[in-house]
Amino acid sequence: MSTAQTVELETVAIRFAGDSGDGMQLTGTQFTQTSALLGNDVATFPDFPAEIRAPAGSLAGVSGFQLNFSSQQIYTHGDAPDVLVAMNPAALRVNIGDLKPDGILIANTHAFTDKNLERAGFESNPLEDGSLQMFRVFPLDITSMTLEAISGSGLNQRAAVRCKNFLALGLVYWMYNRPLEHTIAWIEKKFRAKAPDVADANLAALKAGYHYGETAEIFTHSYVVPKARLEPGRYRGINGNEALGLGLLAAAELSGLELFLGSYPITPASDLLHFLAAQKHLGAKTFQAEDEIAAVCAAIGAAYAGGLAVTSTSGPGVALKAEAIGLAVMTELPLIVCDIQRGGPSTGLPTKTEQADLLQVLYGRNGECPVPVVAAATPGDCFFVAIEAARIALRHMLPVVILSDGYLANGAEPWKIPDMSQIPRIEKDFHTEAEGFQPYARDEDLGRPWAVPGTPGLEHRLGGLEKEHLTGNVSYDPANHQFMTELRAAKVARVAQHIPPTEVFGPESGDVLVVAWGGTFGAVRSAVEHLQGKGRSVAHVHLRHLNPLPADLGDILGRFERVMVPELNMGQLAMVLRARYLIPVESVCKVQGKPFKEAELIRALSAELEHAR
Amino acid sequence: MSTAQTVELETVAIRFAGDSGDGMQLTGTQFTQTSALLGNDVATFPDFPAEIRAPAGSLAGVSGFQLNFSSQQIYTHGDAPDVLVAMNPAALRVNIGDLKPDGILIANTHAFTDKNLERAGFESNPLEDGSLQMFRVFPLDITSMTLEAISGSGLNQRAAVRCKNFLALGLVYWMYNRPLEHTIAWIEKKFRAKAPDVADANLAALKAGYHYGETAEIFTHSYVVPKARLEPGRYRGINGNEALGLGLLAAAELSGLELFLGSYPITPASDLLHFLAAQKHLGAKTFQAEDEIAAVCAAIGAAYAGGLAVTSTSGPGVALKAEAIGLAVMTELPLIVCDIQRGGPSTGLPTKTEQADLLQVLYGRNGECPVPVVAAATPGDCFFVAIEAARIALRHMLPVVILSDGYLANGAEPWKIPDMSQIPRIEKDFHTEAEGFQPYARDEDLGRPWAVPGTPGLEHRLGGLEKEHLTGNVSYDPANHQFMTELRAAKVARVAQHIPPTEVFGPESGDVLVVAWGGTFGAVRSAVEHLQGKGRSVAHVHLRHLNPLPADLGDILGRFERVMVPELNMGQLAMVLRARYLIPVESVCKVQGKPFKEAELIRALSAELEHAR
Amino acid sequence: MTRYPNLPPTDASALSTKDFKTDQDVRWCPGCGDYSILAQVQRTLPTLGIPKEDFVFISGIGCSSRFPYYMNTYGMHTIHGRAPALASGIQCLRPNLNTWVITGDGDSLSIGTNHLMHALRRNVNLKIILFNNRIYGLTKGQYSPTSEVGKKTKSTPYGSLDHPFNPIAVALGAEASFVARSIDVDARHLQAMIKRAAAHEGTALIEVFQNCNIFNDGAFAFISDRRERPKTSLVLEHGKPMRFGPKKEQGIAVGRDMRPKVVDVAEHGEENLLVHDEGNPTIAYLLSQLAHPDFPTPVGVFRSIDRPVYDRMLQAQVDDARQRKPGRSVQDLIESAHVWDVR
Amino acid sequence: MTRYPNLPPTDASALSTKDFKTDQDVRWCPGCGDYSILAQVQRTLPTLGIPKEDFVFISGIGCSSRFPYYMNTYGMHTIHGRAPALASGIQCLRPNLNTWVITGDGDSLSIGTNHLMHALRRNVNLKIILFNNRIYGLTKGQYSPTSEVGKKTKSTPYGSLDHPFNPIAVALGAEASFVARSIDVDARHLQAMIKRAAAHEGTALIEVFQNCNIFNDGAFAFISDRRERPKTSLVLEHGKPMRFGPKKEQGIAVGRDMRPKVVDVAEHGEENLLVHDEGNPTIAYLLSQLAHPDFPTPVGVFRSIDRPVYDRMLQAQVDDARQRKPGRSVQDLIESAHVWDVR
Ligand SMILES: Cc1ncc(C[n+]2csc(CCOP(=O)(O)OP(=O)(O)O)c2C)c(N)n1
Ligand SMILES: Cc1ncc(C[n+]2csc(CCOP(=O)(O)OP(=O)(O)O)c2C)c(N)n1
Ligand code: SF4
Ligand code: SF4
Ligand SMILES: [Mg+2]
Ligand SMILES: [Mg+2]
Repeated sequence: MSTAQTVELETVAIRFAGDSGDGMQLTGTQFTQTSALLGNDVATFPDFPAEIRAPAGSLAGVSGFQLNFSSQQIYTHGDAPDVLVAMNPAALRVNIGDLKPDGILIANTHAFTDKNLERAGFESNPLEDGSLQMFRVFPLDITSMTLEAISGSGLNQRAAVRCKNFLALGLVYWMYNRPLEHTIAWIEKKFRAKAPDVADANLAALKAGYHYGETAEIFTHSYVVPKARLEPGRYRGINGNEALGLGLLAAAELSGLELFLGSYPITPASDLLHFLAAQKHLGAKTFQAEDEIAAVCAAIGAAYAGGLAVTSTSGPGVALKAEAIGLAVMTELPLIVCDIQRGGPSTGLPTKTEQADLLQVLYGRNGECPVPVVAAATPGDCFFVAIEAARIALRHMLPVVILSDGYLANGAEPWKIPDMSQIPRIEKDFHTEAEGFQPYARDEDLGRPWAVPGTPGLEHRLGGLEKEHLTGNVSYDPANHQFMTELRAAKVARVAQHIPPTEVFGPESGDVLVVAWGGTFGAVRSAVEHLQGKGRSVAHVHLRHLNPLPADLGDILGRFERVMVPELNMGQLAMVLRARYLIPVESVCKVQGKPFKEAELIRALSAELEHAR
Repeated sequence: MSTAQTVELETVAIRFAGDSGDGMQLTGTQFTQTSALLGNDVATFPDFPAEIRAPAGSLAGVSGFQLNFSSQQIYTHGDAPDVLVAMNPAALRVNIGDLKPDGILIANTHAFTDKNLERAGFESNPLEDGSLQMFRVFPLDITSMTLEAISGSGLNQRAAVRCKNFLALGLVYWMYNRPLEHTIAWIEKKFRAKAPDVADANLAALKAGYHYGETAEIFTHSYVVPKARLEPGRYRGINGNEALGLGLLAAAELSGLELFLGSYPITPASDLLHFLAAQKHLGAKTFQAEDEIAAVCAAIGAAYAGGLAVTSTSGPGVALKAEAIGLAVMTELPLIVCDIQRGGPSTGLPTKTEQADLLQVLYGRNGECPVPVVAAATPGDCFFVAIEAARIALRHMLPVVILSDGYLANGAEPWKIPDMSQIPRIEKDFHTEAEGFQPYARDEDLGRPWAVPGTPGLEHRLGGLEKEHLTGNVSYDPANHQFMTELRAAKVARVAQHIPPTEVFGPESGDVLVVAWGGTFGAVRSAVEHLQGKGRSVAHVHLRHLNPLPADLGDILGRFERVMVPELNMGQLAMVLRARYLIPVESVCKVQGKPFKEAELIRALSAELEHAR
Repeated sequence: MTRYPNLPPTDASALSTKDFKTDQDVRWCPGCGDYSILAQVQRTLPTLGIPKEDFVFISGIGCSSRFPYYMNTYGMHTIHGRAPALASGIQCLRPNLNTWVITGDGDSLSIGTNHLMHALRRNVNLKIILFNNRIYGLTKGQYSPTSEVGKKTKSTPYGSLDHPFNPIAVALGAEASFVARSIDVDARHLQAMIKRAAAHEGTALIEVFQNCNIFNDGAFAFISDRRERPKTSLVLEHGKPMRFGPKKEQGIAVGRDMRPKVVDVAEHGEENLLVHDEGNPTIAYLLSQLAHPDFPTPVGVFRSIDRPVYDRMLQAQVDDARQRKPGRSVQDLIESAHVWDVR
Repeated sequence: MTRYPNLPPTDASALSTKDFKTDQDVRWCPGCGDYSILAQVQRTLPTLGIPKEDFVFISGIGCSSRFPYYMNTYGMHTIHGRAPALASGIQCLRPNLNTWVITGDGDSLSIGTNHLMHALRRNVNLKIILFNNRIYGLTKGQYSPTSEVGKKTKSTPYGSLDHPFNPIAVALGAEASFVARSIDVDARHLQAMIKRAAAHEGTALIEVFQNCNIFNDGAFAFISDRRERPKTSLVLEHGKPMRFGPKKEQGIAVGRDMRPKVVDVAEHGEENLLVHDEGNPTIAYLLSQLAHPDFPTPVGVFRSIDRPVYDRMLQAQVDDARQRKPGRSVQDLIESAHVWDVR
């Protein structure tokens, strides 16, 4: 039995890092699931390399997965890891800067060859040259330990070496007193039937890692992180793209419509296409178009034909779809446009996250062409935002943009499973009455009738030229153009009537209000909670609706001395708020392809609180 | 000899209106040129039908041409015409609403057949039912008069009828005491060689019209409009698209670069392509691409290769070019994007004018992707704006957007011919020095070296992925991304250092400042002058630079009690100013596919001046 | 809420030409070839036995693309070049509809080539009528991708330089399942082609030579002139030897060098002529290369083959998947992941 | 300011493979077919007698499109699908440059088909290498427009439905002047094709079968395997009868029905085989339809003809116009309108 002392911790962040081929995403996911099962709150952040397979050992090929688990409610994957597992020198080099001072570094010495050190740009071996002395370093030959543990498994050398991530996982499981059951079950399910030798080898490696921790006496402490007080219920893990896909399917079910997705692959939106392409048994039709323009046009066609029409992409694709979105605005057809933002401009940083498409989706079309915009706050929230977007699109008959981002799309969190029967249905009937039919008549939400092909007697023509009020005929009449332009704006504004009162997290008035949107939710909420805990007068409003803004927002802003807007862009929401409310707004901007750290925000907020004095 | 009395007038507006085939554009142009030659200041507004050839006599087929001529400096084509020439009932119906009370209506009775009246939606003949009594109506059978005048010309009936516009022109020439020489010379030049019979017939019609006025005694007055005190010099007429084309050619000459235009036809931008396509003898290369995306991409290629690269389009085309403009931002290549705005959204009102692309060109791209934006104020100003855009693009190495609009593009004005030798050259050397070459090094304007293919030793690769500072290599480094994002913003901001002090027309401080941009210049300036003439405290700033804004603008705004921004959109510049300066800005918005009328602005401004009290 | 308004279909047998006319003024130039094409479509649709409400006409932008406004069916005048993509979405969602695409040579072969080609290769059940007038009409006379080399237009005052697209060859490049050509003024032939296209399962493309009398008058005079036509056109008939001329006295033969030549039938022997085979891709391509003045210009069906239809297959995948996992709900899918309970 | 930096050209004869390598790490997956294509290009360029500074490599987006980073020439990694358009701009401005386009099957045949086709019809002087791996590599494994029907990929878990594009047929649809095919691992053949393309005046397209060992491993195993190749490939040689097989014992013949068939040479007689003619469009299209397993898959030059070159003609128009109106300035043009004086 281990002689290590057991210490209780509240929150721990671990980062697994290695070559793309080292299985770090898998390792992190296993640790995450085990911790969630134990009742911790968990948040994760996978960080893929931009290349498919960069050369082994290269800096470009480093793949990382960070997870944060806690006995408290947590909102982010953690700023700086407490533990870094580095499978090679490149992984060490890329990640060591983030490790907490005095943090634990577990390094696979086997990979610290001269060649790998050189590839990673080290002049000497950092494990030996004393450069890591602010950390608790545990150099272990994980590769050799693995080979030894599974010798006789019958696997060839290459396959055997690939088990080393399970050895590392086993070791970290021991360190944090996690049970092996979940991972054992996973290995059994995944490999037993297809490759029993692989199953055995992985199990052996996993257990060897665990036992090594227990017996080797090199770790003086092990840790426990008690379960969190999560809301009771049934949970699953979910990432943003899955949640978005499920939300779209849910909206189709709630509205009784067929789901149609027109899409063209692009990072980080492709997984939504992949997910929905696999749900044909739920009636989802997916269409991988020849490009983004065809994708959105096919979706508009499906909307005309009576489907719940969706198109998904990232920033460059949104740019290409702009003209066609204008057509949907003019023809007043319900359409959902999902923009999973990535680092820009141009091709930019395709695998990294950013929030710099807000102004593009608000204003990036010719002419006066407003559309509602909603943004998801967390991975699981994507589900609800999808339903909300569908509700708006169908209620008011117009295209709606959903903003997500690379961080949400790939980040996972435990998600309390919603009960579909509790979610209000989405009501939008097809128009069938030929008597008095006018394609551009209005209901109370300024929506127009949805008369789909195949309906006898409702034959009518739509198009991109300005439409005459009521008849929908082409009209060059000046007054009609003014009227219809204002009407299209009014439709969007009308959405605000259905937005629930804005939730202010913290005091209803005070020194500083932080207004944020999208995937920064976790970091902002943590920072605000932290400062509230220190008695500071700070509150947080997280906007789901970016257009129109909630009707009560102006009032709320007015109740605080200062307003701070943190964004992963150069101040886009800030600009919208300044223009709308004429209040000085302090921007906190970051464009590094990475989410905010809690500490960065605490620093910025503290400064702002100083000013508010 | 005529017994009509001669009355002196300061300013007169005449509108010629008829079927698309009636030659109204030609008629208007002739009157314009004759008036300009006489020394009047002139401004014009052609209003084409959306269809190529709508059915004869239909409302959709009405073509109009309004010109305003004056002994004073004028800025617009005039709000309401003093004279309307209506060649058929449809032309009457479409235009009569604009005619000044007590204005002169000349109607071609020959075309007021039952069928034409019905086509135009008249239940009875307005020339007879008393509905036009607030006007001075002159019903004339212009067609028959023409046929009579040229009988024996040998022309067939159809060709003969087509001469009727010259008869109308001759009559109006007489009314305003204009000489026939210019038009006679034009007819001679145009038809004598190719079709002498047509030349003779047109001359006969023209003179018949003139003599009819002189002898028929139905007009009790004729009018003179003395010459204006225009700045002395040599003049020509020019419309916005011609001026833009000439400006681009001038920029090429001033910079010593080859001009390359990649374009795809679209109303109202096509004429720029047509114009430059005809200037091959000046070295201009034009490329009619397969679509707008190919057009801008070809231009980016030409920029890389060392050309003065231009792409031209209207709003829907700008939407399509957005992604590629981002590439030019990332690769930092000089590119000029001309957006000749039209009525939107979507296909909208393609032949009408609007200013609703400002936010699109500012923000309509993925990621943080700023570009400088300049706008022309008058048709002739397009020339200077083109040179300014080229200067900015080459100095800072980035794409620049030029905003024009349908009103400027087709509107003509007398233009004092500039002296090319007085315009400063545009200096941007190709980089040739291999020693120490870094593709992303910076000069004082934050421009990078322009090293074009074919230069020995400077081989380098560009691309849309984030670039490393100095080397230009691909970089996923977070800090570099932040740095480069800020640098690209700083480049655009740097343009402001070269913007001359903003001209304030009127008092340096006071009650109301009108801030406007683009093609509304004439109407705004007239309205402001009018109110200044009445002693009101109002000034006008017309912005050429929309991004970055002039450095002194904030100060100027601060010196006025109120700021009013008239725009042919729903308040786009207003939103930018509000966000930037946090001042309440009063928008005057019009989206009717038409320019502002002076009277509309005077009304709005007067109300604003009331508030300023 | 009904899934679709499943109302009983109207009576298709009672339809006549006028049922397909709208109250909108037709706004093409007097004399434009578009009128005839509109008339032939309006005459043909009532003969197809399809209820009026199932027709959808989708167009891009151009003179020709105003077509849907004049058809009293469902329809949309979309954006430049994208009609095949938008129509694909309609047809994929609801394969029971009868979707037609109306497009011009600029719309479909300049900005829209990509969408046209992908619709053709996928074989979505669309009937595409391409109005080829070899000019941009709506934007007032620039050369188009089908304009001949050296053409002087507003945008090419020095003469155009681009080798033109051959719409038939382009379609064969996409291995289209149905490709035909007709002429605006040949009402009978055009109606026959429209019927053939309507009967085809999958994407059917008809190129129609269309006169733009304003900007490119007479571009097809060599073949649209009734007197010239027998000499200048080769009417394709499946299974028949290729003959043409006022008395069918001439024919097309192919030598060992695989090059076509014009021969005298009497001399050469009818049995030695090339026999048209709508199923043979090589013949179709060879025919696409025949053109006035060296050869008669073929009209008729170049190629017609059976290929699985995209929208039908997509529907089948969905139906099949549903049958395999019947009664599944979104709730089931949500819970199909690894779940755990927090108490 | 010089118009262009007219510096003396560097010595083309002194170039070697290593001159074309950059200091950037090559970031394709180990084993990717792209490595070989890169190597063959780097080996071939020094043999062309062209100064290094005149080469420009333009790519779109995709794994293959990272190519320019590894070429020590001028180059640009542009945006998805648009490389032919951007390259056309370069070449039109400066026809003396030597511009290559590197593209993938998704880049050039999905989002970029339109630009590819228009470059081909215009015959801009571009050399296009299309890396066909029948998959989207960079975005991690969705099916592409050249993927076979029924392919299960991330985006088609139920199997893809679309009839694939045949890149050779697509190019022939555009009536391209030069169309060839080669195989990533056949270094010698690929080099020969690169040389032929480089020597061609106008747009030259080479389709290269390229293995993506991560997402579509073995897609071309039938022909890339050295032992299989003699049986499964038909090496095209201009003017030669079409023979293949380990001992060239089989051949391709065409019947009167214009359908190709595989024949035994001994039996059928070599003189009755189809003779390859790079100038014959019908033969090229017929060859495009031959494919494994029913036929040997042709490699080599399908078509090569002389057609006027767009960028040269454009330059000639400019030179000509300049010569006709020598010495004109912008001032002249401004004043060439109707002018008047105000005093
Ligand atoms: C995005 C976009 N680009 C350009 C245009 C302008 N435009 C409208 S129709 C057209 C070409 C029309 O030619 P064609 O398709 O041959 O139709 P036709 O008018 O000859 O029937 C163009 C360039 C547009 N409406 N939208
Ligand atoms: C506008 C845009 N849409 C989508 C993408 C995403 N994307 C990048 S490469 C690619 C396809 C790559 O496939 P292919 O051209 O065959 O190249 P390969 O990676 O197989 O070499 C896609 C869809 C993008 N970068 N830009
Ligand atoms: S411009 Fe030509 S194509 Fe267009 S409507 Fe007129 S005649 Fe027809
Ligand atoms: S994913 Fe495929 S195509 Fe891309 S680099 Fe890897 S092996 Fe090559
Ligand atoms: Mg056309
Ligand atoms: Mg590929």
